[in-house]
Amino acid sequence: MPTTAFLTDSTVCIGCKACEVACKAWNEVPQDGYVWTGLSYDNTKALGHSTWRHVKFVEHEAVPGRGGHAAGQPTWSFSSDVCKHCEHAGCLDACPTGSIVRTEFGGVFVQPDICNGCGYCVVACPFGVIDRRPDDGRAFKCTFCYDRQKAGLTPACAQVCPTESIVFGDMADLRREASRRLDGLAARGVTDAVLYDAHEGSVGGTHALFIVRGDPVAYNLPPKPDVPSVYLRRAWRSAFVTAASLIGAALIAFAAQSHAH
Amino acid sequence: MPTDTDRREITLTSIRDEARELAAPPAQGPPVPPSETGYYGLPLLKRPVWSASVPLYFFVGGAAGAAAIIGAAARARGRNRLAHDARWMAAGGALISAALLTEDLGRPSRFLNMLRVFKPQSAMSVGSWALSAFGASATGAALTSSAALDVAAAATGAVMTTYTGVLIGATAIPAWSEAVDLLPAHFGASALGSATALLELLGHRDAALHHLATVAAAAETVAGASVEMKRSAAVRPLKEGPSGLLVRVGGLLSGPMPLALRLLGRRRRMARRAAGLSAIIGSLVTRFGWVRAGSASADDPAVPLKLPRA
Amino acid sequence: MPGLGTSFGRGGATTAQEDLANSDAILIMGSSMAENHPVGFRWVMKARERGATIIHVDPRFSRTSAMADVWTPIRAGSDIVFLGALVGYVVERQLDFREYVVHYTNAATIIREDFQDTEDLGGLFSGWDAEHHQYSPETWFYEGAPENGTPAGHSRAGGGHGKDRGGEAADLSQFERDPTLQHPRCVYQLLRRHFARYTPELVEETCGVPRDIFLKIAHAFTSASGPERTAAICYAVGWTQHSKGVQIIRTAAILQLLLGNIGRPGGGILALRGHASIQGSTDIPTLYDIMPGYLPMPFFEADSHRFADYVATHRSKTGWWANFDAYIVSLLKAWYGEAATRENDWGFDWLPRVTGDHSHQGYWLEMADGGLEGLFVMGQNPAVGAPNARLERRALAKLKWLVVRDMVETETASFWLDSPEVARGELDPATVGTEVFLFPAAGHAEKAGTFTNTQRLLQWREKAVEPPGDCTSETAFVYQLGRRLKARAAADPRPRNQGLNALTWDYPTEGENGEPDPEAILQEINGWTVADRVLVKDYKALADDGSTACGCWIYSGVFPKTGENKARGRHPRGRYGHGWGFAWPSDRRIMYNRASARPDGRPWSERKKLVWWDERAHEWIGYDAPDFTTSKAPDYRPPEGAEGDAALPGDAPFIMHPDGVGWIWVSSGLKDGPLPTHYEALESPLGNALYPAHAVNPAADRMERADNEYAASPDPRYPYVLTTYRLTEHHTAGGMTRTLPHLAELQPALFCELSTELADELGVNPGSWVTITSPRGAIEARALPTSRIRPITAGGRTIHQVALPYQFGHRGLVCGDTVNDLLAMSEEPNVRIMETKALVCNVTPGRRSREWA
Amino acid sequence: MAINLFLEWPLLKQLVRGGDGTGPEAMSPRTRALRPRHVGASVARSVCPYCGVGCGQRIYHRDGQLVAIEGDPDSPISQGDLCPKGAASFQLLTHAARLTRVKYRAPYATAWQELPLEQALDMVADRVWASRERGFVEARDGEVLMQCPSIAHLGGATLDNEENYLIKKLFSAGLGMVAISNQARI
Ligand SMILES: Nc1nc2c(c(=O)[nH]1)N[C@H]1C(S)=C(S)[C@@H](COP(=O)(O)OP(=O)(O)OC[C@H]3O[C@@H](n4cnc5c(=O)[nH]c(N)nc54)[C@H](O)[C@@H]3O)O[C@H]1N2
Ligand SMILES: Nc1nc2c(c(=O)[nH]1)N[C@H]1C(S)=C(S)[C@@H](COP(=O)(O)OP(=O)(O)OC[C@H]3O[C@@H](n4cnc5c(=O)[nH]c(N)nc54)[C@H](O)[C@@H]3O)O[C@H]1N2
Ligand code: SF4
Ligand code: SF4
Ligand code: SF4
Ligand code: SF4
Ligand code: SF4
Ligand SMILES: [Mo]
Repeated sequence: MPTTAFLTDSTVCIGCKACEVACKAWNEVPQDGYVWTGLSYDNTKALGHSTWRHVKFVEHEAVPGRGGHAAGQPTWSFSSDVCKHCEHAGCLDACPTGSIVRTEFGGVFVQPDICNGCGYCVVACPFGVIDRRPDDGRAFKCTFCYDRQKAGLTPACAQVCPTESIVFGDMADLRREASRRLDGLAARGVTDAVLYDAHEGSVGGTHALFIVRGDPVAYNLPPKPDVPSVYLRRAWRSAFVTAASLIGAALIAFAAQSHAH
Repeated sequence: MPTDTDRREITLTSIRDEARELAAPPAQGPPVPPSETGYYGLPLLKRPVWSASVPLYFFVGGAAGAAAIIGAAARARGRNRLAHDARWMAAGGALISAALLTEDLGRPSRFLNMLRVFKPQSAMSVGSWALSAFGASATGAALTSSAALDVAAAATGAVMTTYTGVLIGATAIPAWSEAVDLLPAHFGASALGSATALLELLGHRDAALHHLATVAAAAETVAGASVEMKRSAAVRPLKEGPSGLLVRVGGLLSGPMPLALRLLGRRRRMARRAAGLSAIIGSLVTRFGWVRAGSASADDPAVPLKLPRA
Repeated sequence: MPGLGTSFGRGGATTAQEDLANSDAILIMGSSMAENHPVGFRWVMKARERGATIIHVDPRFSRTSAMADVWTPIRAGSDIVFLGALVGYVVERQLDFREYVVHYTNAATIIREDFQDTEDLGGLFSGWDAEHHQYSPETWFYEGAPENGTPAGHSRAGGGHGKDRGGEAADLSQFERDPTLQHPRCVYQLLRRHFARYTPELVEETCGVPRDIFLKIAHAFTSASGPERTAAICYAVGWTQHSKGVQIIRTAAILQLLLGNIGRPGGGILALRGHASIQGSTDIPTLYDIMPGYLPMPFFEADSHRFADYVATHRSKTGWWANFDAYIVSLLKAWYGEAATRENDWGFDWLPRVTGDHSHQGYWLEMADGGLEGLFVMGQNPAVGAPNARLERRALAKLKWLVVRDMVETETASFWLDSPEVARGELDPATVGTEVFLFPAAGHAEKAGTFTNTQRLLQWREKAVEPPGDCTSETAFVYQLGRRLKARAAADPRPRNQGLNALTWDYPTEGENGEPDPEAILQEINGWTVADRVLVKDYKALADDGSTACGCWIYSGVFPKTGENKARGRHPRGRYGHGWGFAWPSDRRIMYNRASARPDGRPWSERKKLVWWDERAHEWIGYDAPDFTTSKAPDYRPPEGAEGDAALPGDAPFIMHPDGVGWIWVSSGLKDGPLPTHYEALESPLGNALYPAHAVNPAADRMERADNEYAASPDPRYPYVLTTYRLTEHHTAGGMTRTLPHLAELQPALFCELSTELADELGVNPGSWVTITSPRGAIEARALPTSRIRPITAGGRTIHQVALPYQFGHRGLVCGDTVNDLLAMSEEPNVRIMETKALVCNVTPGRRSREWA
Repeated sequence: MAINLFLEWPLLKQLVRGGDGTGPEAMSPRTRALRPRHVGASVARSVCPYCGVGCGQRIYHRDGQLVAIEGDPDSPISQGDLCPKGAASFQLLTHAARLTRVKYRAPYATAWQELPLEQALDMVADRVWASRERGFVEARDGEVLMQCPSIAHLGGATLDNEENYLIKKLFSAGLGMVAISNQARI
């Protein structure tokens, strides 16, 4: 079974937001509000129920003589964010209806005809991706263009990207492509580029890798995301002990009372 | 005589003066270097989307579950009137719970989808099945007074009292997951406290209820204290801001307050009534407080991003 | 595009976007390519990946700068100093590609003795006629050119879109050249003298670009040029929309000729043109001064009253334009059909004569003064996009009738209903007498036809669906209107109706709206033989005897035979995608590509080969269609008295020019000088450091009047430089983007970019309102302080620049004040473009007053 | 019916075939049948209507309705890519504020009204004829002028070559208008 993934490389991203628009056009996603934020050129702010691709604009000090691609600190970086399609996906675990499924391509897919809008996936995603659309009541996020992938097509966002900042392909190939790009950058003196690849923590890897310059935290990429299921054992243990105690307490209380009678 | 140019300049000057007066307050501070704030300090996580029905459900479902336990225990000791009422309370609670949960769904018509699959890895799935089983057994028990159904209701009721703690504990919300060990116990104790109090307020003056309530209040006091003792940044919403206030007030009302009233109250009936009321209100406020704290926690990127100021 | 047209011979980008991938350095200046030509920019990124250096020179650090290796801020309006200094750098250090320069440019040509430079006259060239506010170019001619021979083209009122003049260049044998480039009056030496004062120090002083950054850029660009390497320049309206825009582009052309970067892979000047078919709309112009194929409209001047004089004025004896008569006769045959005969000069006298400045701003002022009755606006939105938009909107109220055709109800169509003037009480619908017709237009998927993109590529669009409701294409509208008007004229033989009656107007139609078949129109554009309507293979088949008809000679070859619409081709092959669309002329993707080979026909280098002379086959071959007579050997020398192409030798790559070379020096065809010179913007905080007495382009038209006032230079009331630009998320005046939810949400409000230093100085917080004023108006916007805009040190002081995206208006899903209310109408002399990129303003914290929108 | 519903019950599949409720067992019939919506639609080869880059587009349509617009991978210029505007061009054709009827505003009117297309065309032809009649100058100083100075035109850069050709031909060569202009300035 092929496992596909995205590599999104912010060092070649021109911040055009074509990916945002193409995603919305293909998936018929509604607009997400007309709010001017004043945060650089980013007026959609974050991924959400109606923004499945989101381009971040990270601004640092501009220095005359240096373009944004010069070695040293980047001046203005753009990075297109997307659902990580986690190997251990919080949303997938959480969904009580089976609305969220793992596809044959390794993606995490929300079935719009099943979701009943319980909202549990929303608090289960360590990347803050999935959200419930207020007027619709269902939860939405990137589908990984499951429909397109089924027909062997590239997801709309990757297809449209003018600079190949978004590369779509086989997971293993993309890791190789990532190191090829990082080597190329290093050869040009751009040594602060890193691959964000959350495969070490409990999330167990993602189907979305990112090359960013500087600290991934500046792009709201969490350093150590945890899938919530890591807490399940402790939580149920506590629940079991509590439940047993409650029953025990009740039995004891009434037993003691019977004696007193 | 002023020329056209003069006139225009006068107009423009007045515009500029007026503009200065109209100067609006800042929309927000200047963007700070991102790696210290994450991405412009914007939240990383999403807030829980639940309406008031969900904390209400936590309360009702918990109380109903505890009522079923009390009912079964009471029946075992032949307290039939109490058992009867507790049983009906459980059944009624289950019904209201289902209604509340359905109400909160984005697509209420699809509430049956909860039973499409069974997923032990999802507390919501376990909870849905538990609620269904509980609802069935509690209703059955209420209608038939069958002992087996009583036991079944108590067993599933026990899940009802605690799983909601699992439900929010095992999430990506730092304030909740930080308290993951505590939450089931906290919610369980709170459920017991409110169930006993409700039965008491219904007129049952069984000492067992009083003892159980006392134990619940004591447990709640311990729970409250352990929250207070936590130092990590993740629990800040439990102590600070509006959510912190709710959690603290809820904790006080469901723990120390009823405990003190029950142990120290001199006019026993009044004190127990007050303790019961306090526990109920406290339990309710607690659930709202925790859910609210979840929102506040989701808003703060410092914890999940491990920012220096966290 | 006279900047490129006069320098190289044709008014079009010399290269293709894909070819940028072959560049070793790319200078992007006067363009924010990543933002405004994002998909074209992919080729820049490919070049970068292959090791090219990307340089961006722009007042703002934009999304393009973010991709560049080097960015420098520059004071808006000072580009000629920067580029002139690059020219100076090349010449002083003898970095020019000498063999290329000597053979392929007019560097060696000697100029008349009576020429005087701006350096001699303090900012004016010789030939200035102060009374008429114009130059007469005779003293700029090549030495040896006949003084009273062929006239130097129209002197007055020309829009400059037309073909370059060249008649005065006369016979090649008459010029003197000094291949050693030592003659004091050879172009090379004149150039050297002219730019001697354009030094890195002057750049620092005038442009605010530190010396070392300038030198870094100069080194990067020049070291990427030569036989083994090529460098390209990309520009757009950051260069053109200045009162001396054409001369900025000229400076770039000179630089590229000196470095041997024209006609070679990875080289060239890529004019990044605006709309989907902006190139097409100059090739087949909806413009006042030219006809299809850059044939000049007849001007009401002595040399245009008679057809013979008109042809004599514009035909040149040598070079490709010797075929001028064939092209104009074929055009008149296409238009007037059988009625056009040799006896009636092919109907030449039915063509209207141009009598003045009938360009957009020219006639708009007439309109403002009540001089026009009717106006058609088809796919433009001047109420937002035009300069001094307030004046533009108010002028609409003076019309008797207005027809707007658009896909949405634009600010232009609704000027009488909800414009800021109505809100402000300046216009009251009840007193506006303009009758308005707003026709719904079909969109690009709802009609078939060709666009010509920025690299001169004609691409056919197939029709996908029927237009909704009453939407129609322009062809359907114009055709149906034409039928109605012709029907009225049919019975009315007055002279004014003769042309209309003669006009061929019988296209096969389809559908209920009577839509003419666009392929039939494209065939007329391509041309055919009159006798049997056989499509001509290309423009070489066109004749001056009335036997051929052709609607646009440069497009000839797009439809070479029935059933073969090359614009429709979708099978690209080879390095340049031949087989996909059709690039004029004759499907050449890189123009002047003969220059990619040495004079002897061998490639300059293996790495940079493009077309070359194949000795054995005895023809030019290569990766592109050779821009040269394929059978003309490199050692061909014209016989005595030869005319046309035959008069050009085998090593003359710029075949449109009468002397076959690229023009570092432009003897005629430009209204503001043979060489570029630095002038300040019409409004500037600084005086002209080089020519204090002539601060601004003397030939530019300020159009100053009560409703189009200017600030003084400098003017304490307007201390800041204002420049305007575009956002990736919006398109021009916004009618096609502010109405779309998916784009509107991305940039939902007008904002004002200013430096954090200026914001602090003004006490402006991020996101708070500021009011921006100019002598023309006042607008409000949200402040976006950013270090991407830097205070500039120039003229010995700190200069703050403020930048506004000009794309908001009062209608649409997202609205905002119209930035162009701040702009002045003004005209660059050659193309009559307005100055949008450098003016002055004031900024104050707070919102504007309600009364002033 | 009920049987089918029961047999489709994912829980049943979970029990029979195993699975943790996240795999194929949990997929709905719709999900299993999911295909890109433009599969099988007709394609028109087109070009983006916004800027001068000239990106290739494939316009998918079915039964006279637009289905989707995508970049054309064969285009040597764009190789299947689009920018946000090109990507939004489906919405450009289908958005709610798209004009589809002729709107007319009589002199001094304070509101729009609708007009039938043919009538509007007739009216415009009347206006043009009258204005041309009033303003036309056939000659000046005994020389041909043939100018219709009272009517002007603006626009062209968004239009097809064929459209510009007809405009220039009719307005200039037919009617004698000289005030003709468009966005082209560079
Ligand atoms: N997304 C998008 N794309 C477009 C358009 C659009 O509206 N939106 N419009 C299309 C059209 S019609 C056109 S004409 C093109 C225009 O394309 P561009 O010319 O790239 O557009 P602008 O953003 O107006 O200006 C380009 C740059 O010039 C800079 N600039 C301003 N003044 C000066 C100066 O004095 N010197 C120098 N060197 N630079 C200066 C501005 O800061 C800006 O970054 O884009 C086309 N493409
Ligand atoms: N301050 C400032 N001002 C500027 C500039 C600047 O850089 N700074 N740039 C200038 C430049 S380069 C330009 S090109 C202009 C652009 O200014 P405009 O051309 O006035 O602006 P657009 O919004 O492109 O207007 C085109 C209109 O055509 C409509 N349209 C699209 N397709 C069709 C069609 O097929 N048929 C018909 N009938 N209508 C159609 C669209 O809906 C849109 O309303 O702005 C200029 N103004
Ligand atoms: S990123 Fe969030 S929404 Fe996406 S798969 Fe992982 S947990 Fe689910
Ligand atoms: S909201 Fe929908 S997708 Fe999310 S967990 Fe609930 S049912 Fe599953
Ligand atoms: S994969 Fe598809 S759904 Fe996901 S972001 Fe890309 S376009 Fe949107
Ligand atoms: S489409 Fe590509 S280049 Fe444009 S914003 Fe998205 S990732 Fe960046
Ligand atoms: S997709 Fe973007 S870059 Fe390509 S032609 Fe359209 S507007 Fe221009
Ligand atoms: Mo443009």
